[in-house]
Amino acid sequence: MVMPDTLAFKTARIVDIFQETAEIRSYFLSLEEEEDFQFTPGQFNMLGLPGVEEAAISFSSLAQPGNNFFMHTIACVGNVTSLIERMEIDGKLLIRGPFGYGWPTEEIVGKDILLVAGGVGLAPLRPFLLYCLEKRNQINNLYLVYGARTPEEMVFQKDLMDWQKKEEISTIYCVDKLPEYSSLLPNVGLVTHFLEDLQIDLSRALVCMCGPEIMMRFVARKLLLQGYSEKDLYLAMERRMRCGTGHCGHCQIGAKFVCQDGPIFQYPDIKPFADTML
Amino acid sequence: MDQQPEPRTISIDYLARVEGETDLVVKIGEEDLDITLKIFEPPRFFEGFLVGRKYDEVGDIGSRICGICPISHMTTTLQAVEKAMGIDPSPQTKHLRRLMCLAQIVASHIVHLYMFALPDYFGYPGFVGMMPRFEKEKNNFLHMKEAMNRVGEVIGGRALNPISLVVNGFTQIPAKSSLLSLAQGIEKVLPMARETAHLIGRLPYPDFKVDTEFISLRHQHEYAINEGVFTSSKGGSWSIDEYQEQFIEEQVDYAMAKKCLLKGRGPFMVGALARVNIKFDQFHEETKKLAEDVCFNVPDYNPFHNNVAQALEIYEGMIECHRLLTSLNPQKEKPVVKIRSGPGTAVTEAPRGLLVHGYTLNQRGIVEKANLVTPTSHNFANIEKDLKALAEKFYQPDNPDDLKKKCEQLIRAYDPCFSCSVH
Amino acid sequence: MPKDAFVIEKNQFSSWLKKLQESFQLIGPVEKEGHFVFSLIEEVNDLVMDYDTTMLGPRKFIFLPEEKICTIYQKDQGFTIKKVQDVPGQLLIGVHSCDLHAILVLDKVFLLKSFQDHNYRLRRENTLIMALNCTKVCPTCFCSSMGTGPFVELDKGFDFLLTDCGESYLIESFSEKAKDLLLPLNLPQADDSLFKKKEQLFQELKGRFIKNLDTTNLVQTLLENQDHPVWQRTAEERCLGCTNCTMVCPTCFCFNVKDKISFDLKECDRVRYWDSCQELHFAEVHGANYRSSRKARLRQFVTHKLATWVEQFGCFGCIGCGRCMYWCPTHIDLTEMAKEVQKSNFKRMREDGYA
Amino acid sequence: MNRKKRIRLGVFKYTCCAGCEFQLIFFQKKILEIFENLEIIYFRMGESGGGEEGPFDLVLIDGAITEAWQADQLKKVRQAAKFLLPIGSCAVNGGIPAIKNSTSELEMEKRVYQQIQPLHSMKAHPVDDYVKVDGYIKGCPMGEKDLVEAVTSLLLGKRANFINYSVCVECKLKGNLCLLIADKLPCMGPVTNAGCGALCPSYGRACYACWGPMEDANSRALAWQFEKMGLEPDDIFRKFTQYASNKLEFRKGAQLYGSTT
Ligand SMILES: Cc1cc2nc3c(=O)[nH]c(=O)nc-3n(C[C@H](O)[C@H](O)[C@H](O)COP(=O)(O)OP(=O)(O)OC[C@H]3O[C@@H](n4cnc5c(N)ncnc54)[C@H](O)[C@@H]3O)c2cc1C
Ligand code: SF4
Ligand code: SF4
Ligand code: SF4
Repeated sequence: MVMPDTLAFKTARIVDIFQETAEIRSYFLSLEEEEDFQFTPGQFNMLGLPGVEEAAISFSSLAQPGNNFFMHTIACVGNVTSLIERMEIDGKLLIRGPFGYGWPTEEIVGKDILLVAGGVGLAPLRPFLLYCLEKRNQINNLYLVYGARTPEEMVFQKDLMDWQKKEEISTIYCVDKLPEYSSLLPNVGLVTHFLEDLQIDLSRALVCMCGPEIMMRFVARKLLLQGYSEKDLYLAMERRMRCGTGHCGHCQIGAKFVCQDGPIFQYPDIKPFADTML
Repeated sequence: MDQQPEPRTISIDYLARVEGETDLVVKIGEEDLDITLKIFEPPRFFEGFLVGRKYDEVGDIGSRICGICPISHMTTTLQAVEKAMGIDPSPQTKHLRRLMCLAQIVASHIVHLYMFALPDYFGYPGFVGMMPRFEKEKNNFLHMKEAMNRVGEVIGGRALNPISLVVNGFTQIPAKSSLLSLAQGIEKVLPMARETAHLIGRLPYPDFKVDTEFISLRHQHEYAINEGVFTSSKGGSWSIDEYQEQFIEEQVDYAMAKKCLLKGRGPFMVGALARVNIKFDQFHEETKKLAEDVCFNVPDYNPFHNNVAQALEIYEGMIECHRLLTSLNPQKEKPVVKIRSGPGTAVTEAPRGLLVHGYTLNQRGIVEKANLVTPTSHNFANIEKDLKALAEKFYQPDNPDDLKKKCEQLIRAYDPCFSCSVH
Repeated sequence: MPKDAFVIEKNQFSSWLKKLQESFQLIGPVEKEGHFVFSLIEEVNDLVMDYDTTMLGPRKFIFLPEEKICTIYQKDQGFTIKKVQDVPGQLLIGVHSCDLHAILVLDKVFLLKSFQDHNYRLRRENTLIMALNCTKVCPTCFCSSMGTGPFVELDKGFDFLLTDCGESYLIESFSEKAKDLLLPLNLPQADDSLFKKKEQLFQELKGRFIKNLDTTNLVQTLLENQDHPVWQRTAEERCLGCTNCTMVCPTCFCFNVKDKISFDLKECDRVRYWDSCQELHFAEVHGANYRSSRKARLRQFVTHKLATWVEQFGCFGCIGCGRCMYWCPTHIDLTEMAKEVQKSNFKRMREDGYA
Repeated sequence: MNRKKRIRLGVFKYTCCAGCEFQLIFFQKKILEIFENLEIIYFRMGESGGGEEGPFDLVLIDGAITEAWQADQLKKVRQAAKFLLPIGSCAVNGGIPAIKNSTSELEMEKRVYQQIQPLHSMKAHPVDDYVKVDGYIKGCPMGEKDLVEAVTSLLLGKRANFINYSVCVECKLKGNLCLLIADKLPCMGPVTNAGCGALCPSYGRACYACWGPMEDANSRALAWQFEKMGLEPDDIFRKFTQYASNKLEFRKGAQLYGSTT
């Protein structure tokens, strides 16, 4: 078997840009050389520019057969991300990918699905949510619990509004601080407060979470106390990555390479190792 | 009615394009002139904190006295320590040190002439602004500098604050092949040194002469750098051990640097002009010829011509470095040190003139007393003396800026290093 | 008795190498200031075949300490990428059994998981390995405990195997390329007695190990004791965080990537260099550092080598060469740490009610 | 993208040998390319004129702070500067001028001057004791690799990633034999910030820490190791007070063997 090379660079062109929050923007990209670009929810790309190396960024859109469009939602925190923030439509990025194992799309049939996201952590979950909506008839209940510091810091506001209105999905949005008015009508409080009264059948639960590790820690502990089983919990881990292909070693958590064995993990797979906040 | 003329003051705050920090105040009264060079460079107390440090650190610390001539400081320091311990380093060590110090002198002169002095005569605030218009000068500057810096880099590890120089030798001896490639580098830039001498020789210096006593080291067989005896243009020569008896160091209340005078004689000048005046006969024939070409004759009493003397030393230094590089067959040597207590003083010719380091070590090799006198301390009194003569000669009440400019040029011609002087 | 086994006189061996020098870069152990280093061989006579160990293993010729991954040229229309293409053919001579195992471990890391590392593959494909059975045991090595030495007991993944038999070498070939290179020499076949001698040398050597490590249940024991006091104590009192242990370890594969861009911002060399989990910033991301304490970093090194590696690659990450403890400025010994954990397995003791 | 905007540069020298300013000027082959991108606003050793008011895109500070006027000016400059970087050990760590800090100031003054009335000297402090800084270009003189990183980062508009691991890393990448182990020399490499390319070890000499400590250096453990190797307490003390006696990382090593006041 010929294995893929680590240096398969592709060029992506920025087709459109949305300002999600003050520091987060979404980029619609299209591949220059490939007509058909497929990836699964939860996978990621290494985005790079000359001079600043690369950063791992998850897909925030769902792949569509036969086309080469995809979306990334990026918070400006460091070198790659701030250089991207200064780019305009038609700007070009170097990408490698897709990498990693995504969310458990095979597992959803007949399940009660709970999605828990914090801040920009909704970005990697969004394609999975869209996927669940596509397959809505195959699953039982579908919940989204999404927390951010303030309503202004919530990403995908248009989507959030749509989902809030939809029958197919129940949403709980919560913020630390509430200004006088927000069209999203969020609750005030931590996400963990809103996990109790959900109509979830523990025998067919599937929980997917993505956000700050400390948030995932509290969510996981709370759910375990409520009787969820460990293997029903899926978490998205974030680590420093230099290659994305399981070689540079930076993303190791114990025996796991986040880039190749993850970034989505089942809770018991990651639990035995130190050096996480879980 | 007669009006009493106001005393005029010319002052320069924080003189630019010299090494270190100084103000100049020239007060011109009816009868008399008052000149003060207010060296406000903050003291660093080297002589204070070297006490208690060990012999093997003194070279590294000493080199940090000056960012432009660290090799000279380092070598002087090491020689003083060796003197104190009764160590006589091998001929190879002396050979390599002479090479390093000469390269340092040439490099320092190049920086001074191109970066500090030239802009004055071409009417620019600095060399960076000048560079785009003076393609050739820029190239000469960069290439010569590079070739000389390489010597320090290859032999010493880095051009500034080298690391391979230690007491009684070098931690690593360069290979013959790298010495030869350094020599090739110098060959390439030698023509540029000639051009530099012609350029610097042609600058419009003020017509100005002052009676001056010049002092430099002189050695029987070679153009003295690290070894020799004090020699004065007004007669007399003293061994290095007589330094304390012949020279006095005084503190003044307006400057952080101390002033050094020759006992019973007063101010004197050290540096390139002093060396060239005293040791012109020891130049290589090519350099003597070059001097003739640029109409430079010894003895020369115009301090502005220190620039020309430096240009000649650049050429001379390159020829000598080339000779030193090609004539050495490097042998492996390990620097071995047997610690002994005692005092030791060393004097060398740094780019700007006589540099003195003296240490007293205890039986563990720890410094008990340190004394440093730098070239700018030696020149301090003479600069003020020359400034005074300059003001007397060129002061025009309706055009004080002319004098101000000339004063700046004169100070720069001395290539003073105020950081060193306040160590 | 394998059929591709021959006897070669040491003189003939040298002249053969000189011949090979025309088509390969030869790399082997030479003496340097009282120690041995793997280096490019210009003079075949410089080779020292009875060396003990080297500071850096032959890894540095396949996975270079610092190497360019690619050059990126930026133009208005996009990017052009130039990868590293040609590398010289090289022959690694005198590779001890442990170092051979180390290279095979690196093969697993760089070639046999889901992606093949471009640069590593290029170099590895152009490398022939001539292994050499050890003749001495160092005070710090424990390859016999890790199953990686002192003699090579593998039958693939390398090209030649030498055994020093005094005046001559027993030379065995394990690849087609090796066979082809040996063919023109017309060497005499090695006979049974030579193999008996080899076995005898092996047994003698095996008895001489000073250092050892019991690997039964080691993985589990270490994973259960990630909060064992030995990590904190050693990290505080002895570990300097200098990274020497991981820099000299022949199986460490971690690297960092750095862009070197020209001042006109048009041309960018992307280089990588050995990185280490002992380095403070290794596991740092925006807003967090997952191994900010020296204790966590030290534990990562030891548990990776002796435990988690097994899940990752199906073998230990430690091949028992002893380099890490020899070149550690404070001689921190991972086997001692492992033994301390084995001796006072707090997790077990707690479960059994003793702690 | 308008990348060719010239960077407004200010260079301020405080108590030091000015070596770092020379390093800037001598920046070898790169000097032209660099100065093409720079507009000098204040650089006394390079040009006359220029105001200290700025505004500056980049300010480089060399030298330690040893007099009150320097601290005052520094604070003003900080306000006028987008980025401010201390360059060289004196500005970063206190450097050589801070050797004096373990002795009383009065004692120091008396050792050097007969009349001490005109002196206004205080203990030597690094720049970041007075103002916030945006990174450090370490070295004595400052290192070229970090300087290149600083300049390209400014041109690209990114945060500079300065070298922040130990000298051992560079030493191993170069393949030098370790002097501490092979030659039993008391090398400071394991606790010293890299960037010099392991210069001293490459020339057969033990590192003497002229770049100052790396972040989180475990100086105490190295000091203990030196003691085991047979060094005298005062020798160990001096090792940790030569180039960065101000920095906590080194003080931890020094304090075990002497008073750092
Ligand atoms: C699988 C995966 C998916 C991800 N998906 C997304 C996503 O969809 N959207 C998103 O916005 N982010 C995502 N991230 C996070 C993103 O990869 C990081 O934020 C990344 O670091 C940004 O790269 P950068 O080059 O901009 O930042 P960097 O320049 O690498 O800086 C990031 C932080 O790292 C530290 N740092 C880096 N280098 C150094 C250094 N040399 N010295 C000191 N500190 C340093 C700093 O604290 C800095 O704040 C994802 C991460 C992973 C692993
Ligand atoms: S070599 Fe030793 S001191 Fe250095 S990081 Fe490794 S274990 Fe720690
Ligand atoms: S962990 Fe140490 S003993 Fe084991 S292979 Fe690495 S360097 Fe050798
Ligand atoms: S994580 Fe550490 S021990 Fe493991 S390979 Fe990387 S550097 Fe070596």
